[in-house]
Amino acid sequence: MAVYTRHLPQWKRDEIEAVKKNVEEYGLVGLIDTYGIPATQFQQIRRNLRGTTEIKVMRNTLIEHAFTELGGHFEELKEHITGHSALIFTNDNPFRLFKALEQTKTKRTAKAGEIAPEDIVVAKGPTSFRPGPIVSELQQAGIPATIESGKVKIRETKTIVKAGEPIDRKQVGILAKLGVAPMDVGISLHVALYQDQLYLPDVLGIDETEYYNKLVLAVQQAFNLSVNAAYPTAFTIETIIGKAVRDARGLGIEAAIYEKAVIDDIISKAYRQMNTIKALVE
Amino acid sequence: MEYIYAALLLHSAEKPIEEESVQAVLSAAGIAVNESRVKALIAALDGVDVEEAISKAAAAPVAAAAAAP
Amino acid sequence: MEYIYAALLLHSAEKPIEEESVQAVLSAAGIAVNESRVKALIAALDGVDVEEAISKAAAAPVAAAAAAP
Amino acid sequence: MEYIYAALLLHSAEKPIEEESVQAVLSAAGIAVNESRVKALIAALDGVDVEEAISKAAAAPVAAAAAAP
Amino acid sequence: MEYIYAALLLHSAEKPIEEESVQAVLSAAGIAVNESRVKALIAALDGVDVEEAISKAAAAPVAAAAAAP
Amino acid sequence: MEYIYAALLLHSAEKPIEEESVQAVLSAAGIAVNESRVKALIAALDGVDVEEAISKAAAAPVAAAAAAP
Amino acid sequence: MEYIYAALLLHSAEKPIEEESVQAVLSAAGIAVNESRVKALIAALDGVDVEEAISKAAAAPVAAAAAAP
Repeated sequence: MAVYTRHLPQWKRDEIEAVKKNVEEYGLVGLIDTYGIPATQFQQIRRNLRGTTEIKVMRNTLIEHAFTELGGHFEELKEHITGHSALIFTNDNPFRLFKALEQTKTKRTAKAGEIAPEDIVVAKGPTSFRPGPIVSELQQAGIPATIESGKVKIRETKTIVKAGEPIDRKQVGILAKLGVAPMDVGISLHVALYQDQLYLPDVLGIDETEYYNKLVLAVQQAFNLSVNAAYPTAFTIETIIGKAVRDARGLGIEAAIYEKAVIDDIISKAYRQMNTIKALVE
Repeated sequence: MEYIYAALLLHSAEKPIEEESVQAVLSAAGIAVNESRVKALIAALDGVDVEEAISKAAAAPVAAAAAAP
Repeated sequence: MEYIYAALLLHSAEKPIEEESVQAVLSAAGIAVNESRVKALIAALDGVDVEEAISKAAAAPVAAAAAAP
Repeated sequence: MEYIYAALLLHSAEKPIEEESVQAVLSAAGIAVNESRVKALIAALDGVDVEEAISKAAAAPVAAAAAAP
Repeated sequence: MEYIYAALLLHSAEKPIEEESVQAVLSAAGIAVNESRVKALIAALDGVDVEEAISKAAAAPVAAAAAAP
Repeated sequence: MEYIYAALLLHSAEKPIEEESVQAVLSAAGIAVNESRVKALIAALDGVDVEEAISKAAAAPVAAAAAAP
Repeated sequence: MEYIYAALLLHSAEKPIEEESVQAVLSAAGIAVNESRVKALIAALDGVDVEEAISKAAAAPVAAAAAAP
């Protein structure tokens, strides 16, 4: 390896050394894709991440060189290099980095042939279009349209392109006219090496709603267990008392135990029964 | 309503709801019994599933469980 | 529930709800009266405004409860 | 409610609900026991499946304000 | 639930809910008392207004009220 | 609620819920373990089908779910 | 759900939910810890209001689905 890299010009040598230095400084090394990100947006993202995260844009061949020299797990990173890769370094854990990068993403309109990142849905409702060829354009793209009060109206909500499917030229045109911007623009983390382990996007995408729901479920389970097993805690004692009281009242009313606390309810019950029968016989 | 309470009383004691028994109950309560109302009641109850009607009524809880224990 | 029906029967006939009257009504229905329950009933009713309890039931804004058992 | 709580206490400990046991529990709580209330309790619970009564009462929600007064 | 019923029994008899009293009630019911559970109960009740918890439970048969009859 | 969560953790990992295991989990969380609360937990869970107890709705909602943990 | 229970255990004991603490708790329960799941948990909880989830659950104690893994 050393022989192979010895002939690199000094500036390349310097670049590789800088990568090595970063590897020592940061706990996480990742590969990102910068494809299609306008320069201004890229600079903005970089600025926003500054302090915790460093992005290093360099030629793919140099990234590969650096990984080769670093060896070990870095060798495994090589296969994840794409056409517009850049290196990212941080001390955060990969999940946090992934989330941080996701939050920097914006939307843009699609180009023909691009793959829909998610279901592309056109909602029903009025548009700003005047009647004209647009109606048949919509129909052709599979969007049922009609004219209402001099404007084009979409009759029903339709999924135009399913996630993972390519968007064709006609659809692109219509989506652009409708102002639908389905494409993500931003830095995507392709792979992260953290504590000798590789993390890929399929595990890094966290559904926070799911975690929230699980938390709620866990608390409910704990609550139920505490009450149902009558293991009192400060959190559940009132509910447990409530259950005991309600059970006692319930038993009192059901079994017609003539106690002051439930006599009103027993009277009510008898009265309601009488009324029910009365309604049937009169 | 007395007539119906009498019927319910008999029903919950698993006694047949008949003219004589309803009359007996009402009389015991010191009520001057109107024979034709008793007959009307018996006739009206014929074919009525008292048990079912009662449990339906019982299913409706009173919101105003104001009574303190 | 027999005892409470007896009490309400007496109430709706505007008769006082007392041990003797409740017993009389129950006996007339052919029920073997449990003296303690009659006493308990009378004791529980002491100070209770039956009319008010009834009107509460009548007004009963039926609580449609969502809870599962 | 003491009497009902005593009954439920015994029930949830899977002990028979009897005059002596109810009295013992109430006395232990420092309550001057009223014998006739105990008897009335036992009589009321006679033949009652406590578990079922509780769950029936708990399930009692349901809307059906069927019968209007 | 025995422990809870014991506490409620004491409360409704206006007796203080303490380790000794809870134990006494449970023992009287023929229950082999688990001291830790008594302690846990007392600890959980610390700072809790039992009266309020009771009246809340009694007043709230459950959720939303629907149409009146 | 820590004690309950410890029990649930052990349960979902299919480990027996025992004094030692509960204590170990709580200690690992940096909690000063109260032995009697652990014992009470074990006793309360004795004979309880945890799977069933966690999925069965705990009675009805008490308005004051605001209570601090 | 073990990871969630561990987090709630720490939260209810007012301990920070961190990689080390979660790992310690899980290990103490005899669970073979998956490091990346712990990291995912921490990252996910970063954006979740645990206290809110708790009060939401407490406000409506419904039947909870059995534990999912």
